[in-house]
Amino acid sequence: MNTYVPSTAAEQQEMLRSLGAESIEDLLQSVPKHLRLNRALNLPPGASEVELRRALGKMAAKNANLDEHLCFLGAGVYEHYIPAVVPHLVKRSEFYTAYTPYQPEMSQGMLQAIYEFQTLMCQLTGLDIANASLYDGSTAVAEAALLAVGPTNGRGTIVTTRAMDPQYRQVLHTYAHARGFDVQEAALDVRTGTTDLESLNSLMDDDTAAVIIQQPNFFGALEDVHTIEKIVHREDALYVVAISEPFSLGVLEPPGAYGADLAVGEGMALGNPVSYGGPGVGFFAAKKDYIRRMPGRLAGKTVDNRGQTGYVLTLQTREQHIRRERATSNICTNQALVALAATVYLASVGKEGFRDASAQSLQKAHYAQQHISRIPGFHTAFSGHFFNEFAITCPMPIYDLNLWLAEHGFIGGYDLARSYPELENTVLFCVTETRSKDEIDAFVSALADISQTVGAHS
Amino acid sequence: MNTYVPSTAAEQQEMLRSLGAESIEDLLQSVPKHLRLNRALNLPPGASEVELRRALGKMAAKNANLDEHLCFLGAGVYEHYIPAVVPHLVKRSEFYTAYTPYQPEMSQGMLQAIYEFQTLMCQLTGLDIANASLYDGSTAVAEAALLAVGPTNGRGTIVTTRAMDPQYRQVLHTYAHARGFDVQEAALDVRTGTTDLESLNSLMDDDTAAVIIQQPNFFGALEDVHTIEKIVHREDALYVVAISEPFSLGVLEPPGAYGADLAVGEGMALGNPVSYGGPGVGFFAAKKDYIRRMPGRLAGKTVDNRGQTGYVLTLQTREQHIRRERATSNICTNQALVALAATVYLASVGKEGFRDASAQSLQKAHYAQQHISRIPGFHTAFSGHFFNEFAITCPMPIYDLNLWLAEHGFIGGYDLARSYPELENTVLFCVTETRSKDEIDAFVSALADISQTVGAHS
Amino acid sequence: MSTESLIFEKGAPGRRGATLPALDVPEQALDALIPAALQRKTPASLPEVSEIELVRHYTHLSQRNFSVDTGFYPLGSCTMKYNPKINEEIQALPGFARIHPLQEESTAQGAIQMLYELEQYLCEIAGMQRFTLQPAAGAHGEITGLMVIKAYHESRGEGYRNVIIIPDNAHGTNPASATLADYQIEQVRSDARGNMDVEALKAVLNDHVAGIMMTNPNTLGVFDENIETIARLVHEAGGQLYYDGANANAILGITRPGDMGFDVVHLNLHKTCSVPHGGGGPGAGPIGVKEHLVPFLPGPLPAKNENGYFWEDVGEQSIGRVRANYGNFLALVRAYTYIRFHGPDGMRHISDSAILNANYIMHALKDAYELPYDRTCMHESVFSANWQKEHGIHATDVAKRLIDFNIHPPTIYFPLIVPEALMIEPTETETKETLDNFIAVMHQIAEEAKTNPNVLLEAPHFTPVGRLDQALAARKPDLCWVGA
Amino acid sequence: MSTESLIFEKGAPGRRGATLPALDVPEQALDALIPAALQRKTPASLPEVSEIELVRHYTHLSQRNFSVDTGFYPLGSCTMKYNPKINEEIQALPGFARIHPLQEESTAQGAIQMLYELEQYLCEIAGMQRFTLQPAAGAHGEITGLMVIKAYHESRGEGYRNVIIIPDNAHGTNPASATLADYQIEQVRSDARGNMDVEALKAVLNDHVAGIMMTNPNTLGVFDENIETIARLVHEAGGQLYYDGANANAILGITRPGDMGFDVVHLNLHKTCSVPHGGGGPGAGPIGVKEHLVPFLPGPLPAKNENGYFWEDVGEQSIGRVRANYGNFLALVRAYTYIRFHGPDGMRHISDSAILNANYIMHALKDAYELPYDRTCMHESVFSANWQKEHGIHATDVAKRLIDFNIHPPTIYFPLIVPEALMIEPTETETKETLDNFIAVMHQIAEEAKTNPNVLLEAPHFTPVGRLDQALAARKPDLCWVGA
Ligand SMILES: Cc1ncc(COP(=O)(O)O)c(C=O)c1O
Ligand SMILES: Cc1ncc(COP(=O)(O)O)c(C=O)c1O
Repeated sequence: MNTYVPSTAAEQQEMLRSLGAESIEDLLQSVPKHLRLNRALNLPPGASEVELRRALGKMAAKNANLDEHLCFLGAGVYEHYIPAVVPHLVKRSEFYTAYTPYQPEMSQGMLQAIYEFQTLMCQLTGLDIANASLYDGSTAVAEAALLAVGPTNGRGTIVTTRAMDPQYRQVLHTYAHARGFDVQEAALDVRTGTTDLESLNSLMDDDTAAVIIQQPNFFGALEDVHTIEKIVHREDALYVVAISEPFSLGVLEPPGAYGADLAVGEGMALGNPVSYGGPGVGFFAAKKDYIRRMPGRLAGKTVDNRGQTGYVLTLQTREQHIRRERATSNICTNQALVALAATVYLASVGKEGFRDASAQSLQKAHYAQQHISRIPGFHTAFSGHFFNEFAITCPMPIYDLNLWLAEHGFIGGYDLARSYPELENTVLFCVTETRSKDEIDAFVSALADISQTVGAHS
Repeated sequence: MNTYVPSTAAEQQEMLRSLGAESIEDLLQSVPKHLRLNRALNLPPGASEVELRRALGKMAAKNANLDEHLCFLGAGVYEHYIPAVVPHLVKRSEFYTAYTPYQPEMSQGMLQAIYEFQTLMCQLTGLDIANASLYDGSTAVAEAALLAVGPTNGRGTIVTTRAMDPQYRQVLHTYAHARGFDVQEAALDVRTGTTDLESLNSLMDDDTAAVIIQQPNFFGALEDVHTIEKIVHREDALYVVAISEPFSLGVLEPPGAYGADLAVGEGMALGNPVSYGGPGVGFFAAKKDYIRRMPGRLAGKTVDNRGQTGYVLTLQTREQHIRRERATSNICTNQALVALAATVYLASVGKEGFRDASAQSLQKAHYAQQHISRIPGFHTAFSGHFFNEFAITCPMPIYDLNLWLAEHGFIGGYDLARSYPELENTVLFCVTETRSKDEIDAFVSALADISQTVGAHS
Repeated sequence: MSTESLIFEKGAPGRRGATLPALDVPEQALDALIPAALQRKTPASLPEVSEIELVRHYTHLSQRNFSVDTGFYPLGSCTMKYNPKINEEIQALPGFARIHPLQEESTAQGAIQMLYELEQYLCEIAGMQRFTLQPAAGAHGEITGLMVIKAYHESRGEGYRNVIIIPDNAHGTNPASATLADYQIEQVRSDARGNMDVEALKAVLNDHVAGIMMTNPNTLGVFDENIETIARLVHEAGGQLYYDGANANAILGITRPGDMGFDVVHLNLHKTCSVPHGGGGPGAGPIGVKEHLVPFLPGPLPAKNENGYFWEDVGEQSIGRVRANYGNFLALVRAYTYIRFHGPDGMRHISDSAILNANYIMHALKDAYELPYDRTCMHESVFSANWQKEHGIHATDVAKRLIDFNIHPPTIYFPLIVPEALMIEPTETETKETLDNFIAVMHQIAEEAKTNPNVLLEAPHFTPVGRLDQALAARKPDLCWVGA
Repeated sequence: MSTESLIFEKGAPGRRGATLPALDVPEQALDALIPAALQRKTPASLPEVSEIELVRHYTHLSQRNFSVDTGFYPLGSCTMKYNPKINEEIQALPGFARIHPLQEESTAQGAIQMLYELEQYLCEIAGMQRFTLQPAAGAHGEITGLMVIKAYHESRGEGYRNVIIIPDNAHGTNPASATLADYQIEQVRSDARGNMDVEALKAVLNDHVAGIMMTNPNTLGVFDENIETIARLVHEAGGQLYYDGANANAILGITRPGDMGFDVVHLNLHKTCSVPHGGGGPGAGPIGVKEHLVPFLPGPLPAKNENGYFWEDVGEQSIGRVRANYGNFLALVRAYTYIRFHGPDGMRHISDSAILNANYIMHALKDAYELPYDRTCMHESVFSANWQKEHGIHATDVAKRLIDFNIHPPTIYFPLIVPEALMIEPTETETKETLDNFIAVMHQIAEEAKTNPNVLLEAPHFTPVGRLDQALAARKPDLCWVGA
């Protein structure tokens, strides 16, 4: 039997004897017999490490991974360069085998790292305060909505936009239905790939608790965040900016600078592998007015009984374990280790390096977009400015395109028709700083090849 | 410029100023100008991590690795199962970024681990003492010879055997020539694949400082260590047993039990990857009489000024930094981290697990040998007992066989003709506990296929 | 080692760690790509440190953090078991860590297969029909489960059901989740044996009840012997039963929530299935449901047909997604590896051993600490520091003193119904020596409480910082470094 | 945390960590496979511990070990620079870590290519014709180099040359290696500037001289300004010049041993090229030679032709192998990665910065400690604790006190010609703040030596163990645990 139980059968017998029991069965008296399983679980037989490596190695090998395939897919999950030092530090088991730092004296390491993460999120977003993490970008959006419709407010509608990540919107709707608030979506301007501001304007009224937009939006396009700010605040609504690509903050104005009240989003791309979409890390930053309405853990600086600086989890009266049904959120376990990776990542590349990665993503995406849009049959779908993602209409269904690309060593783009039926044969490509010019050129010429094939057939 | 130098140009200027210097050049006055390079080194331009991963990833991919190829090759370097916990612990950077533990108070971790390694080597070999490590198995053999011909003795000949690893013998000859002692090799009994004992006997005389045999020998075959013991000690020579496959010690009698004075060898297979043959770890165990003639570092237990147990490097008067030209060896840097991996490995599998791994290697090698020798054209080359390696004569040159096997996903065996011209078309296969029955069966049927092809052609 | 400055206080202008290759495409003017009004004016004031500074900083922080790998962590309700290193190795394979959630299904067959099989295993373990793997943690599972229950009632025209019943020993996430799903809470007291008081339950059952949330074993560490009655009563009242699986480490292969009568269950894979807690996360809190609730699960769900594995959309009745993509995938890989490692016998042995270890400790400490519910426990036991109070000692002081012995304190002040609670969960992965040492230390502390209470009140003594001023932290919140 | 028992003292009979799958081939009786006389009678009494015990044990041991990643390590002559993590990542690739040295060359093209290129880089750096990568460390390089020199003389009928000249400041491995190669040693003194005394050298030069072993910069940290004269004199006497590359971190891109006149050179890649020291090893000590010595190198050497890379056998004159296979391959992968990372400018910047840091410290400590050779230093400087002696303080006391400040002491009592030596090598990878802190601490210690010598004599104060009884360890050697 494979087990991590150290005690041997003999030791367990000895322990049982000390309890006056003969067998484990004696300890299970309070579990009614007929509720017992009374058979072995129907699971595959145990497998040793050697067997697991074989079996799971094979399973892993069935997936096309980004070491062996060049990725041009983003759509909410972004491949960026991870310095070797990041996993080295994050894998220190004092971090990953610890619980939430409930006993601060023996958990200063994690507490300080959380405080650093909070600070970094403030620096990136230009806001005053940030929490220790939420589950992911989509639930961070939902938590922002919950804050907005919370008790102090009385307003019951959240306005968002079709230009926001479809998955984020789905989650928002799920939470809205349960909590009992309304969500309305502004239309998409299919010319620019940005939110139709007239539509947005028309949805605003005195029940609008918050407006949630995404910058860059799902199409990679840049919203007119200044005009939107005016629209939102004119109605005294909360201005919430969602960010799924944190690298955009290297070159784009931070939400705090253009009047956002909350900035929430997904920080996975900072030092974490794409890992089939999880674990990521939701971040939640706000103006300091919202400090007592924040969801999730907050690490704060304080002093100890010897006058030394130290860190603790603070403002816990917001939280479920103290406030219970009146808590600001139900979150308990969060995504601390992913936040730690983001912290180490940002400290590793630093001020210059982060800006550089951001600028290189921008440049390379534009280089790729310009070359792809010159291929016969491939056209830029939207006229708006963009960061590192762009939509292209193609001469064929995207599913077919992607399968062909996969055979040639590429992970293609996101098929926009999956979420926007009106955008047929339109693909969303992403190019980050990880792609070299040679790789982009190879991708462009692969697309050119397929363009010829399709041309020949039609 | 890529660099791990933290100081910026501005900081370096400031430091120079504090020295009254204007540039680094001012600090280089004692290096004669015409001895200067006065040009940039002719090396490839610097490459960032991203580029290194790309370039070195490609280089690594050109090698057929043992994740993707099933290995049936040993011949001194053995693939064994490495529990995940071993690299996890050995990669803790407090271990690998430390120097030799010169300051024991701040290096108790490594010192204790060395003491544990020494103990484990004693337990495996059945001898009294062991050192902290030597470079590899071959140099451990050379050091054993150096001990034997050392000043206290006056004898000047080492007798070994053609059945010992050819590379070990080459190294022994190299050292022997430099130090000025003689090496003689007993003949091989080509029937059994073991040392010809008559030949060995005939080489013994009162100049014989030591006899060095290998168990199992290079062919995987088992020497008659008891008879050899009598031959050696009858002449008052040192009985040295070399071991390149430490897993043999799980089922084979330990050298200490059959009268060996020294047991030396290669411990790489314990918890370390095959890694193109290095780094390995030489081990050196001895009867306690030889304690002051041991080469290399020794960790010893002692007490501190508070009465607590602690560990130090001891008996340093044997060593080069104290005894200089009269040291027992010139070794300074050794293979500490590899020894640590061996320590963690042995502690991980433990008493039962090590015996199990050893026994499974034995069983699987015999299963493979029995099936391979039934294939038409394939014959067992030697009649001797063996541990987990065996020689097979094949119906074709081994080079061709191996290339064919490589194309079919196997790393074939060692071409014995490379070292023993008389053993044409003879291959040395190795099977360890890492090979499953299915894998062995697949290998056997691949050999059967080739046997048919060759049969068809001939 | 007693202070470590912030990463922001280290380094110097212009220093940096990792760098990128130079831009290799023709550079275009920033203004040509992004309107000036949308550009960042000044770079974020991120740290400027070299790699060696970075490494020393976070290595030092790690050394200032207690963890399972450095010592005993009997934190009740948290199941701080050993986190196997093979799980870490497997989840790091490029075929798992380096795949994109939106790449075509045909290029992710191994991933979908794994999740498909994991779902089956969890169904078998919990006695449920189907699971969604989306929830990122227990609390996330709770809100998801409550949404499912709500959708179910609505589908039957019973959307008016607006009450969730919660025992008085429930974890804080239970009521918080109920609020999130817009439910009112009815609290039901426990009886003297630590079971739910069935009469009290009856008193709150009516047709406004949407359901009940329970753990079993409950947070007192005991198995609720009335569970069948409770299930019958709640079902008769038209309610659904939600199982908070935080304590599932006690029941593997012994009994199943489904067989007890629960309709929805979440499992904290970061507890039961050894996913490392990560200093606070990520975890995984998948929820399983009985057949009648399957239509309401969030989608997509992993499925299989003759062409292979694929993501199947769920129907109209689904509550919708509760997060982007498929869950905390790498956490799920670890859980899958863990279950495959153990197999049926190994899984059962986990719970048997966890129960044995908990009872061993409980039995040995009874004479030194008050045990409010004195019955055989399951995987944890709840003591009280009540007896110590007369010496001016509280649960927190016992906790802080344990730190001096390199032992993480038990969970304290929870469950709320036990004053001065000390909730001790040793888990199955601890040795008898470790348990014996803990018992000895706890006895010593009980003794010290009488003879030398100051040594408790001043504890911990050997940590880099002493007791911290929580009040100050809350009164003048400093959550973000703004410069020296 | 003050004691950690041995792994042998942990666990219990029957416990175990990692296990294998059950044997899947038909089991045969042991006696049928191995004669009874050759069988092991009782299993080796290896530890019996569970995985959690194992992990805690070695994690605790790691916490009891100072390292570059945890603090400043100015250990002279050891070049304790930062060990980049990318090197660790690259060497762990299965294409490097999981390849067999004896697999056919066509299946190891990447490995041979890398070693081929690394050899070229090292030749360029050292100004040599060819390198062998076999030696596992510096001392291994030394004996290999001396064998090459010996074979060279023998090839010219000058096998009678039996003397190796060694400066009085040489590292212990130099004379020890010379003995191993059956040479006699002639020691030559240093002059007042720390250079080799040329007159003294002349006095020992004759036709029995096989060669001379030198470091340059030497172990006093200064560049020997007479090197050209020395090279000329030794060559005129028919001797060969061996360069001990332990100090090569001072010369990268500045000057080359080959250009100084050396015939053989070893490089300690674990010093100069950031291969981690591993708590004592493994390192890599490849040696390079000038053209006339190439025929004597051990083989095989990496080579390239139209079919790709291959291992080329060397000729009859070769000294033969000095180890099995091709060297400490994974250490070589790290060194290769390191050189590729830096490129020409980066390599030069290493030495410039190492020299600057060393001089910065030297300059700042001159007033507090005696500096026997007061000249601009290269990458390290050698002080003496002579001034402290009048207070009863020795170099060792200064060293032990540094430990209290989480700083690894300098190398002490070496080189032998400096009494109470303190040999300080900061390396290029330390920040100015770290150097300034070290300087401040060293000043404080110099002050304490006068005012409060006991605090030095009793140091270290905060380590898990205090000063250890070396004499006892040597008098009653306990090298192996034999049971409780
Ligand atoms: C009984 C109980 N329920 C629910 C939870 C919440 O689980 P999570 O932290 O995974 O959100 C916990 C966590 O401690 C718990 O102990
Ligand atoms: C000057 C000098 N020479 C030689 C050596 C020996 O090198 P290694 O330890 O690599 O054998 C050293 C090591 O400290 C040294 O400092």
